Amino acid sequence: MALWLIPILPFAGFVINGLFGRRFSKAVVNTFAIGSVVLAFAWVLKTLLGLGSLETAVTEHYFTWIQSGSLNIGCDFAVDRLTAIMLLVVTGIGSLIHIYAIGYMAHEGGYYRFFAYMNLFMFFMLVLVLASNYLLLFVGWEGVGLCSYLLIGFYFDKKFATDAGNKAFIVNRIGDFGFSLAMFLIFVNFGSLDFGKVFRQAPAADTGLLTTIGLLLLVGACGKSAQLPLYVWLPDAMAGPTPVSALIHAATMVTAGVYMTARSWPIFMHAPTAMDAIAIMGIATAVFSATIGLVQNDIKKVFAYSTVSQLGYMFVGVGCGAFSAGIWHLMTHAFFKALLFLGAGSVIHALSGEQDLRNMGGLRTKIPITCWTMMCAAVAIAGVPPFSGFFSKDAILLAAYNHAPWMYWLGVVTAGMTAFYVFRAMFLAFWGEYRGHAHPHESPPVMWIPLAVLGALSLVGGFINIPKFLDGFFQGVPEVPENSSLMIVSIAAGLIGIFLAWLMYIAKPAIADSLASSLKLLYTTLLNKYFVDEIYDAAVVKPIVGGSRWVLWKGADVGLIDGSVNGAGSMAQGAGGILRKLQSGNIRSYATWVLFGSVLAIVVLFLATTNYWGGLQ
Amino acid sequence: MLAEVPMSYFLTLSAILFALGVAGFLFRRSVITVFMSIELMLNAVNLSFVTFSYHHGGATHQGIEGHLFAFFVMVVAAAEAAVGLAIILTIFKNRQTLNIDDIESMKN
Amino acid sequence: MGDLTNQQFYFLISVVKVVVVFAVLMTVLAYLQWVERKVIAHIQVRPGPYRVGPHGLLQPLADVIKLVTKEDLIPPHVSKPFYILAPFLAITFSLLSISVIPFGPPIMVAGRETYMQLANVNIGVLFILAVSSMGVYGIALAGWSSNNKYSLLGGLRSCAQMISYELPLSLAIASPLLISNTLDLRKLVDSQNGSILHWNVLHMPFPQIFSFIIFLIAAFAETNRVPFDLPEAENELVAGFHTEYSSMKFASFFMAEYANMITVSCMATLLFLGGWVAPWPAEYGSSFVPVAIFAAAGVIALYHGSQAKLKMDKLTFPAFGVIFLIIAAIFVLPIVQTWLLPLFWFCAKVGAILFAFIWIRGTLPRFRYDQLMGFTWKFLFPVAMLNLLVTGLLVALRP
Amino acid sequence: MDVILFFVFAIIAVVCAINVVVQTHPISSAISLVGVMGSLAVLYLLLGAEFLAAAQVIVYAGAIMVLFVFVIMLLNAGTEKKEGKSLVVQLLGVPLLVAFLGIVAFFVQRVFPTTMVHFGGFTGGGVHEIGMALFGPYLLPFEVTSILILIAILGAIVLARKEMD
Repeated sequence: MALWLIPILPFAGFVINGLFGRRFSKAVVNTFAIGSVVLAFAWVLKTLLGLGSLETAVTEHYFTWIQSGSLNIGCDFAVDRLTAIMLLVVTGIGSLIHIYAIGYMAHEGGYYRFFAYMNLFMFFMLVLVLASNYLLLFVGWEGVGLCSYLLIGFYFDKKFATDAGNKAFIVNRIGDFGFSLAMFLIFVNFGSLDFGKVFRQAPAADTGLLTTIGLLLLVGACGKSAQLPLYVWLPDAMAGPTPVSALIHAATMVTAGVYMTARSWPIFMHAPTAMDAIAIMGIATAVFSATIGLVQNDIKKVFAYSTVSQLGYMFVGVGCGAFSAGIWHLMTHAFFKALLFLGAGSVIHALSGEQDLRNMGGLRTKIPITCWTMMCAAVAIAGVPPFSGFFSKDAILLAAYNHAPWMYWLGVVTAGMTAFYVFRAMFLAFWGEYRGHAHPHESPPVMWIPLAVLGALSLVGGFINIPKFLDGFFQGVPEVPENSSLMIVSIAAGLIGIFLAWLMYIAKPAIADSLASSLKLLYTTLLNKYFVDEIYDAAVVKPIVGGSRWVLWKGADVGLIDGSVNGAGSMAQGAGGILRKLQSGNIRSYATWVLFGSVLAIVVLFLATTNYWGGLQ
Repeated sequence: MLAEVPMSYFLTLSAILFALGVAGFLFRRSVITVFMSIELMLNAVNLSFVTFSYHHGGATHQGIEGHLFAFFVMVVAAAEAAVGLAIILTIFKNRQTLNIDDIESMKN
Repeated sequence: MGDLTNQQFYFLISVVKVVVVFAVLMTVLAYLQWVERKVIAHIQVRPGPYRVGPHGLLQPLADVIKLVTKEDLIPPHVSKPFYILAPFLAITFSLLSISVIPFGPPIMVAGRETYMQLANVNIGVLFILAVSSMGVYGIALAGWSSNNKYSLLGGLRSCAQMISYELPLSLAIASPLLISNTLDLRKLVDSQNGSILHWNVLHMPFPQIFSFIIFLIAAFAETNRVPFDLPEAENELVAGFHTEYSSMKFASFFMAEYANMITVSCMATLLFLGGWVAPWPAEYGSSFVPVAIFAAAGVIALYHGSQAKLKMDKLTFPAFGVIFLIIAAIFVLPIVQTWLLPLFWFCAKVGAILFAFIWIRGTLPRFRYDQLMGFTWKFLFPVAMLNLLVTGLLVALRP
Repeated sequence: MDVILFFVFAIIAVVCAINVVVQTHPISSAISLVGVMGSLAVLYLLLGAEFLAAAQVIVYAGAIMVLFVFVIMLLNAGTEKKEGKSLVVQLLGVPLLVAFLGIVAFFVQRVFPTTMVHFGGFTGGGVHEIGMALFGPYLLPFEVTSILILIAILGAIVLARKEMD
């Protein structure tokens, strides 16, 4: 079933655009870039339909990649139900975003370069998803990290873009470090990195080992999916063009962490402490980033923090054993978050680059299509009942309640906060009078058609019943009883959030400012993102940079190594200088030295031969 | 007691002469005097040679090596004096000086 | 003499010997001067000194008095210490070698046997060689210390000459030693005992005639005698190294020269002419030879005395005639003969060689300096080496 | 008797040696060196080395020193100038010398045997024994030194020849 064709198509697009893009016109670049992704999507549909029910994984082996001693890594792809979902999400959303990007990137520089990177990203994401052993997954994992770096730093002439790119790459690397340690442990203990072999031996391994592996995998997931300790790169990643944010930082790459934890569910099932750690980390991230999102003024920053928060939700789902709920939320989140970002993109496009909510307002009448499509997404994310967000979030909250009731109440509060900041952004941007001084114009059809499609999907998404689809896949998962009362509470929370947003930004705009001024301290800390960046900078970056400069570079390298090498040289030279003076040409000084030598020799010989000093020999 | 001289007297005398030779060698500035103090040193050494041959020889005659050594030292000293003085002549012809400090073309 | 302990007898006898030898040597030195002047004069058909005393016999005494009483001035430009040291060195080293030379066989004095020799050193030859090599310093210092060009050049030349001729001298000495196989002068003479045939000059394995001649030539050079007396030749270098010297120091140089001459001729007699050994053994009447000679001398003197034209000669010649006869009579006495005969033969041979010195001085012209140096290095030294080689070979081959 | 003889000539030797070092004029130091050699010759006799004593006087005093005097006369070497140039010598020379003397004296007193020397004690030093030894077991060194002297003579001639012609 030619699974290899799925990643190769975008790769082909990348190669062609990358090498010859400069000489192609925009149209030709489009055909190759968009064509390859859409073809990949079509091919995914064809293969999935062809494979039928996919009860068991279908694997294809192409060549043995590494063969050294007991290590045997084959380059082989596998498709099962989980992969199917991910393939559909990645290629589907990917092609929509590529189409949208045509319009958005129309008058930006480096057109072919953008699409080449996007195609490369698709290739790596597909490899990641299709991989059937940890190392190939890790290749995809690193590849997407690289592409995110390239795409964030797309506007390479702007310093904050390149800095953001660096930040993203380095933080990801820290995560990858944990991931590779986990892989080492797996290989050492299970003798192979293949999913099948590892998961078959997992139940037999002792829980301590599994816990460590789980925690290390968690670190990797944290780095990639921007969870609490390593989330700092995501808000800065907004420096990249908006389609990038949509594709990479909303729909696909950030979900890789969730997919990886879901993929290795047998390890986590037998490591309860690791499961709890995931859940706690998830809920903490959700609450934390939601609070920051409340006060952000940049529209993209609001959605970035919302993504971090929603990912927290997904990890809560995974942590509480509801893997299918997590995946479900992943899919629905991909729909409405991509829509929100693309909408924000068209707003920015309309206002020709303006991103600050305080300079927007009253765009409802000027760009109606963007407004209403974004409203679909807002409603979905807020958890209003019939829409997709409600179903997946509710499933997760139920599982959380079943797992740990306090987690459920936190989740509900976060849901309320989510609803509040999304609608705050919506009301600030589209309601009231226009505060900016650009003259907004509606975005072209190539941009709002994908918005419309995504809008439809985010409305209908809830009815694609992923848990039923995956219930055979995750064995041994705790059963979650239906509980309508909890559902009513979460709906209420969402509605309250919407009402508050309406109250503060449409009914009485003054309330927002008075509230901000009264809770001065809280407002400023939230605005400055709890000063996390500054703390990291002071606690980690400065010492490392300083340490490496003063201690490693100046101290060790220059001082010790260079010092000793040059020292030896100068010592020899010094000695040479002294000895040179000995050759003074003055015969009598030679004589003196001869005498000195002879006296010395006599003394030494005497001391050596007789035991005058009590036995020298 | 009067008829006998302990050997160490001879050795001390030889040491004193040698030391004087070394002093002359170090402190004198004329080449010829330096050369002469070398001869003095050689004589001192000869004396100690003969003294030791006396010590080893005693009544029997096999202690002759000391004398032979001294004899060869003398021969070599003669050869050395001949060549040395020839060199001094040539130095004087080229440099018109006998002061040892002026002859320092071998400086580094 | 009473029963003197050995120690005291030895001491006394050596004092007596020293006094006797010194007195004899000094008078011989003086009268050698006289003999030389008389012989040279007669060679050049002139009478020689005859004013001071009969036939100038008192002339040496007069010279001595003159030299002693002359003012002993020291020129200012001279480096004083060495100027004074030089003559002293010259005279001491030349007189020193006399002490080792034996004049006769061991004789019985006061019941104990003693040698007619000042110091019985068993390496006599080496001693004499050593002392003669030291003689150079006197001349070198004299030449250098008088600070004028002529004396410096004279000193240099004579040094070079003496050093160069020392080599053939020592080689010439070495070959007879091979034959007599000893360094002790007395044993040397004993080895030549017997008749003239046993003298080293004619000793059988290889007659040492060549080395005798080489020895004499080298001896002439050593003592700066005529053919080789360039350094103090009057017309060349204004008396060479002793130009600046006057009176007593000048006299000492002269004495040194004559003492050297005597030493060398004694060495020649001891080494080659068999010392005090009579030409033919005593039983064949060698002991009568001296009696005959003196008796003849006495008769001739008396005859001249009677024929003399000068009034003075009428008186002196008979006196000398009588003295000679007395001496002849003494020789006849047997008790004296034991030491007098050997002494006579020894003095006769030494006298002959001295006469040869003087004779050659009268006849041969002077060598030029480069001829002189060339002669020794290119001719004399190789011949001496050859002679030594041949003697060594023959001595080794002898059964 | 020997002791008196020894001390007389030892003192002469030491005084002459000091004279060699102290005298400014080369000739005076040369003559005092001859004095040293003469007194050493006597000491050799005391130690029974007759041949060596004679050789010392003939070879050393008689030939080598004459060469020295010769050269001094030829070069007309004057008294030395007093300006010393080498600092090392002044600084290191004296203490080193004292150290050297101290060490040797220490050796002589402590380490070496104390046999007594009297005049007739050693009869092996005569010409006969030396001759037999030289042409017996030590023939090779004898020949080698003869060649050495030949080389020295040639060297001296070559070096000095330019001077002569």
